[in-house]
Amino acid sequence: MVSPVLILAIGLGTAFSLGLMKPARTRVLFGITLTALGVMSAIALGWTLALATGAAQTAEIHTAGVAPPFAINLRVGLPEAALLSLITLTGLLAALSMRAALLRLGRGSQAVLLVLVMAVSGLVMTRDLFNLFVFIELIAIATAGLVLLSQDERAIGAGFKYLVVSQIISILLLVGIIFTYHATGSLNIDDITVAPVAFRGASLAMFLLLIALIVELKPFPANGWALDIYTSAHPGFSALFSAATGSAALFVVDKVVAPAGTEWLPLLTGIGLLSFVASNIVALRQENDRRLLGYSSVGQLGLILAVIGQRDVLGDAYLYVAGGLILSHAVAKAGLFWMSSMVRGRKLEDWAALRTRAPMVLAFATFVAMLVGLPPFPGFYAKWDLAQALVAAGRLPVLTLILLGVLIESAYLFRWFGYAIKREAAENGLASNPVDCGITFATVAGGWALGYLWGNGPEQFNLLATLPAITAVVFILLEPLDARIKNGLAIAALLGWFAMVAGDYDPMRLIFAAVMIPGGAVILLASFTEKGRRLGFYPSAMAMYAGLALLLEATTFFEFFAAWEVMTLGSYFLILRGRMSEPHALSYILFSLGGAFAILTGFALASGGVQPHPIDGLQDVAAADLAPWVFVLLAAGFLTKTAAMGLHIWLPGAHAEAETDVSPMVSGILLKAGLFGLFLMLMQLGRQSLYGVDLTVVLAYIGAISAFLGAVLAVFQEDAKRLLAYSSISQMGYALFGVALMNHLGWLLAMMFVINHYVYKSMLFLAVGGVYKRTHTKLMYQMGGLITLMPFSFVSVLVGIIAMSGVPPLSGFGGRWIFYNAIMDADLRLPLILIFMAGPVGFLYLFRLIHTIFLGQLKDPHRKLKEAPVWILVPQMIFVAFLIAFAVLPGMALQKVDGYIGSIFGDQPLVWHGRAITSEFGYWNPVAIMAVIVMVFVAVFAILIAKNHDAQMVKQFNIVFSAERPYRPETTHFAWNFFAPYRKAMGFLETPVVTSFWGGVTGGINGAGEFTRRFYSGNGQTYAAHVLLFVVAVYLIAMGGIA
Amino acid sequence: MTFEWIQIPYALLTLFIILNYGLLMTAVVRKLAARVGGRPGIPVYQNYIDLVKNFALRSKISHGVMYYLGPVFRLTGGIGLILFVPTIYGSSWAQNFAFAGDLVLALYFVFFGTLGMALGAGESGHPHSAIGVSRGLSQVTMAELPLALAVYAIAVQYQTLSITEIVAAQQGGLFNWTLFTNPLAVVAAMFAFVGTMMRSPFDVVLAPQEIPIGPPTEYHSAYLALMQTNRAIFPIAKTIIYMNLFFGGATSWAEFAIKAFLLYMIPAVIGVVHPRFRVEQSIRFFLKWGLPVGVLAILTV
Amino acid sequence: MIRNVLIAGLVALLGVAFWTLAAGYVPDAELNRTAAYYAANAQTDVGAPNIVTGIIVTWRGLDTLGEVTVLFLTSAIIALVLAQSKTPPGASGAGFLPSGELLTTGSRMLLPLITLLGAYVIMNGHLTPGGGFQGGAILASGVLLMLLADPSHRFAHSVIARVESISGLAYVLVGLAGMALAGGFLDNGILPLGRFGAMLSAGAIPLISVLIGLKVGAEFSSILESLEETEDA
Amino acid sequence: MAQIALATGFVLILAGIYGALTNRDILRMIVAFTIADTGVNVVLVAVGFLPGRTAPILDAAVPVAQAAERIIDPVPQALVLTAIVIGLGITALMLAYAYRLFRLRGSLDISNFTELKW
Repeated sequence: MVSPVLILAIGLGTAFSLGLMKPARTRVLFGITLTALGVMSAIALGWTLALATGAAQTAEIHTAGVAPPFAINLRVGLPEAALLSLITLTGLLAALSMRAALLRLGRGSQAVLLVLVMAVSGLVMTRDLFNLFVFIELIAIATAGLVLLSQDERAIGAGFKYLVVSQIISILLLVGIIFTYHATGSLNIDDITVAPVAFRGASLAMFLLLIALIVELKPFPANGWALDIYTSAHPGFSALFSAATGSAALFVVDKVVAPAGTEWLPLLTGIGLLSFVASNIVALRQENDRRLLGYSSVGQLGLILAVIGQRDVLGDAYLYVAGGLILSHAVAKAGLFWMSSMVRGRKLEDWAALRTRAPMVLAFATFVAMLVGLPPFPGFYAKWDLAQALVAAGRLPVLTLILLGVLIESAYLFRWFGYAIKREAAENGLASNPVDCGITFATVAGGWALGYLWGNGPEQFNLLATLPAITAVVFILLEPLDARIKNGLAIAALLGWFAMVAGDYDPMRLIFAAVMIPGGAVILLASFTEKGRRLGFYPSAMAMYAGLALLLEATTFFEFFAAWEVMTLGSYFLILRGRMSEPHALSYILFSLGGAFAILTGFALASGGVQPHPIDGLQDVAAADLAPWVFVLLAAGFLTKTAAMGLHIWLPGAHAEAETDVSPMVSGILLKAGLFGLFLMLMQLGRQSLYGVDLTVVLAYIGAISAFLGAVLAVFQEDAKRLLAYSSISQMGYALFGVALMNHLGWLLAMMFVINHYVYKSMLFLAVGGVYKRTHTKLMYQMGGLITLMPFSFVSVLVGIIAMSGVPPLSGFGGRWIFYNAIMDADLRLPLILIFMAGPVGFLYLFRLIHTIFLGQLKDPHRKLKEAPVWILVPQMIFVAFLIAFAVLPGMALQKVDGYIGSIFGDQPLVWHGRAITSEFGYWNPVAIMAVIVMVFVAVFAILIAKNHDAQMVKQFNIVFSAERPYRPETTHFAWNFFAPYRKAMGFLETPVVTSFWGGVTGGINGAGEFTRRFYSGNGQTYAAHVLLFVVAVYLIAMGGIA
Repeated sequence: MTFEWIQIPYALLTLFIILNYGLLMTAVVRKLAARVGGRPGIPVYQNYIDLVKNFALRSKISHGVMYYLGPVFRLTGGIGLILFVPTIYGSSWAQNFAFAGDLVLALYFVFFGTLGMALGAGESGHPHSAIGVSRGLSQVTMAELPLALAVYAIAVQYQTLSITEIVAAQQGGLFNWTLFTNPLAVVAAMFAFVGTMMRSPFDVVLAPQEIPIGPPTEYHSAYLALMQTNRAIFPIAKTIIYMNLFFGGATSWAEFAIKAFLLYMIPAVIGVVHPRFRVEQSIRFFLKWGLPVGVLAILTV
Repeated sequence: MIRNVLIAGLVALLGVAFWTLAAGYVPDAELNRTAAYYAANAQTDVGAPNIVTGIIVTWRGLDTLGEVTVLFLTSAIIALVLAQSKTPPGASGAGFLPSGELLTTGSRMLLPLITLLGAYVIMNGHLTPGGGFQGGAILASGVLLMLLADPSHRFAHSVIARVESISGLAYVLVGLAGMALAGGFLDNGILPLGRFGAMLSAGAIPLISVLIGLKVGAEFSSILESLEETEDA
Repeated sequence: MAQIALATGFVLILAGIYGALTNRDILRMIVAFTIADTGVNVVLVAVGFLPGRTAPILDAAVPVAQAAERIIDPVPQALVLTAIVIGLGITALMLAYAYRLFRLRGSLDISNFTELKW
């Protein structure tokens, strides 16, 4: 293997020798530059590979043939080699990205680029303090030079501001270096001795050295200069600046602080966290894409700085965590900058142009997911390990701030992604060409490869090696196929998976699996309606199903969490597909991530740092002091998914604006994941009390409130899908209440809701979606009288609402019966009132749904409508058949579950004999009920037929009132504000308290961002003053800390 | 309890008795109300005349399938309710099909007819039908609440959901009635009873005197006949439930007749002397008075 | 005004830190171990009497290579910065009066002397104070003199660029040769150390000094020239 | 002696920074930074100074054997050379930038170049 010094020598030698060529032969020159960068990358990659596989040992390179500290030495271990690969590859791709500018400005600019890559590599390798300084200055100068490649005239001002700050940094650095030298008698980094954070001597020198290196990392607020560069420089260069220079600078801080001792780490942590959170807050208000990326870059650097500050508790995982975060950041940020060179406009909305190239959307999604730390990318694994270590070390505040920052970051990144998917795309807004696309895809491939590598880490659960995840990825590759073919494959995949795993599940898990996997396949039948290729649908849907499948398979905390995030991400993309769903998808992903972070923290708290930790191990902490906190965190996460009142505001929009076949997926299926989590948690943790309050009681209250308020809000909706969405909140409230009762029948009730809610909500969403496909409106008062035109849809809505309202003989009644038996045992009285109130209110909105759509007066524009597409009806009819069968034979699904729950609680309150069920308190004979009702109904019907057998349909307006004959359906169809009297009495419950609360939270954060960003006045001198202020402030605080 | 074929003629007999009782009693009540107002009122057989007349009429008019089925649902709801509740405690034959389900079944089956009726009326396209349904549903959400609470209270009190067992628990003297063992629950339930019997002050749903509002607006002939049949038996069916739950049930048909009549008179008397509430007023009324009593009932069990 | 006061305050606070450094500073009584090593091994390791040059060229040769690169970068970037503002050839200097006889002759007389001095300083860098940088700067001052004396005169860019490239490339190659033939990158041991204190001794140091001198001279000249060729010159 | 040199160096640094942050004229800023750079260089050299010793050149006055007792620390001297050259490079670059900025706006006031902000 060749020596890594060659990376430096080749870079430098090529830069020098470019001057020997004729300047006019630009293509040859550029070819040489690329070749040099390629060879450098090859060397770096070769070393990375050799070190990773153990084929090589860490290379200690002595220059001048003399051992350190007397001559400069270099070191290439695994982290160095990985960084070198990152740097040289980024350099190579950046050169390609900047090809036009490099060719225009000729060999000088190419030499500068080569030197920059060389210097950044040198920065990583060198072990000498002063050599560090030389490389830093080389980078500064080269940066100032490459900024000029930009066509943007403002870049000149930015470059000058950058030089001004570099001067200040170099002054501090030199003073720090020379006094460190004086103190240790050596310039070698390994000779730096442990120095306490102190007010004088070696410590002060160390402080100056460190702070200068930290300022290189563009910490908030001393980073105006860097942001200007990001905004105005050529994006190809910005990628290099962010990915390569930034990562190398981080490594330098790490390199220097490691020997100085752990006492310095809190300093890094503090600065890093401040920078991370504040930069992200400021970024919220940013509208320029590259400046946004700039804020995000400085934020990410802050995050990793904070992680460096945790190296004392990360132990062996340190490299894995920090490396995962650095590489995620670097790959994603570089990729985004390179993409930005293809987007013509500079506003975030202009990225909508990406839609014209579907693979670009995939790239964008990949990068956003990488930055936020979602699976299957390295940042995700890193975040998990970080959280575990932080909680185990008792650094919960650090974790909280990090997660807060990530949440804010995801807010603007996903908002941006939403713009790209949903906003008006400018004509010709994308300058796509093979080279830039190639660069982007090389980066995307790198990201996925890293994801796989990180998943392959020691004792790690590799998401990308699981069958469901692979299937989802395969569906990305299948995108060019026709939607119908893909749909068939998707259904086959789901059923195949279910057939494979179903045998191993306990009855409860089996019910969830049946709802989630084959249940999903049934809903997918409706997708046969869609023509064309339906880009983006199948990968997203299959990702969601993969997440669900893995969730059921999960045996450890990590597997559960990973599955949870995959599911969230997939469903986000699905929801975003809806026509008006941009803001709703955003709030969905934010709430989901917030919830996921609560789960993450909860798991970390429970595991105490032990990895991998089995889910069944949760019961070991049930008796510990922290158990209630674990309970609270996990419950908060799961309740976000079930959209409990207070955390629900994402749901109505997300479910209502989704596509016809997506709404049932996210409503009928996805919500069950939260219930599944709650079951798992309660099974392990049992009842917990916090400050004397039984938390299951709190859950019961939340469930009851959700059940009631969800129903009341549903009553007041004019939009059919919104109505159904609010109804889901209410239904999940019931289920939550059942779970929280913590008795056998309560759980059985919840299981019943899992099945029933899936069936009737999917059915209703499909029916309403079918109607929407024909009428193109979701506003119920604009419809009416559709019963004769869409009889099948009507039947499914009819059966759906009967089942849902709990009227015998359909299966909803079974739920009510179990409910009454369950509450007989419970000592909870007050929340019951709300549940009792919710029941009849449910009747209100259900009647409204069927009446205003299907009954009443048919509107003129609708006279020629046809029945909904047949593929939308097929699943509905399956559901109708199932509901009737389930109503008569509830035992087919429930008896086994009942037995299983009995094994948990150790009781068996229900006795199943034949078709009848008896409990301690009452009895229920579904067959008899059905028989009696059918008999009576048929008898009465026969009487009516006998009398009025020849009745004929009369015309629409053959009705009389107030001595007039009405003639306009619009004025005759009583539909808008249908429950006006109810609104008069109960309308106060509609006050959007929760919405205003969350609006206030986001408004406050946005306001803070708007206020803070005024700090960046654009004046280079002010920026320099910020740097000085930053240094002095940190100095005072650090010294105040020790005093 | 299991099914035997003999139960079918028994149940039909019960049904027949209750139908006649309902027809007569409603007429009597109407006559009483008229006399209170200084009018002569209808003859007691008037309901039979109406019913026979309407059954004799045939109609060629239909507004659609649901319109056609509306009265069927309605009457099925009424008959079914009677069939699912045991009428006479201790009687060997007047137990109907109570083995199919317990109190919960009765409570939820009440909605069956209402729903079907509302759907049928809705298809007629008459706005007054829809307005009536809107009012009725809005009102019933609150009116039924005290009953639900009261039922829960007594179910907990007697530790059973079986109507027969609840009645059994009240045997052995006046003071074993729920009325005395759990007066709060009974008061709460009576709020619901008065509120759902479609009498003043809670009858704005049908607004029977002024303009025809409410579900039956567009129904006539045999359709109306089915509904009139239901109107005769449904209140009785409901009264039976109240009687069984709160007033000791009935051990004989005579006891049944008296208790049903007295219970039925409660809303009738209140209706005669009270003006009508608007829907939001009645909702607030139940919220203010019915709900707290119900809450007290479940808290004090 | 307020701004200035604030900045003065900040600077004063920084001054406090510096003051602490200065006040706590105790000069070493003995050479520290690095310096002591250099003093002891200057003769055997690098063979250069001027220890500073030994450090610059060999022990800390990587720094020096970087340093040369700094100049290279600066000159390349300045050429880039000013490229767009360059006036067409021939037009430059048109606004200047022709240089007087005295100036022209004087500068022609001085130029060889300056060059000679530069060469001397370069070649004796390992023996006496001096070296590639210092010599290179002297060489460039000759170029500066020419530019000032005759503003309309043009140097051959390509010559300077060649010198720049070849000397830089040669420096890197010498460094690599150190890796191949001696102890490591930039080891001066590729050539015999020779007699201590002689002109041609100390291994590759004189060679590297020459390369540095040429490189520095060329870079400076190139920078000066670029600056001179802007239209305002 | 060393303290005096150090103090002088630090004063130069502070004066330079103050000047660079208060003068709006870009050329003056550059000059101020040169002053600060000089200050840094003075500090560098001052740290290598040992009282009563001579330059680190092994000649007749300083035989090799006694070198360790006779010479001052050569390292800072080597460093300062590099620092000077780097400082020079940056200064030259800043001047070139100043030129471009002037061409762009006809002004050398740094507060005129604030289009990039927020």
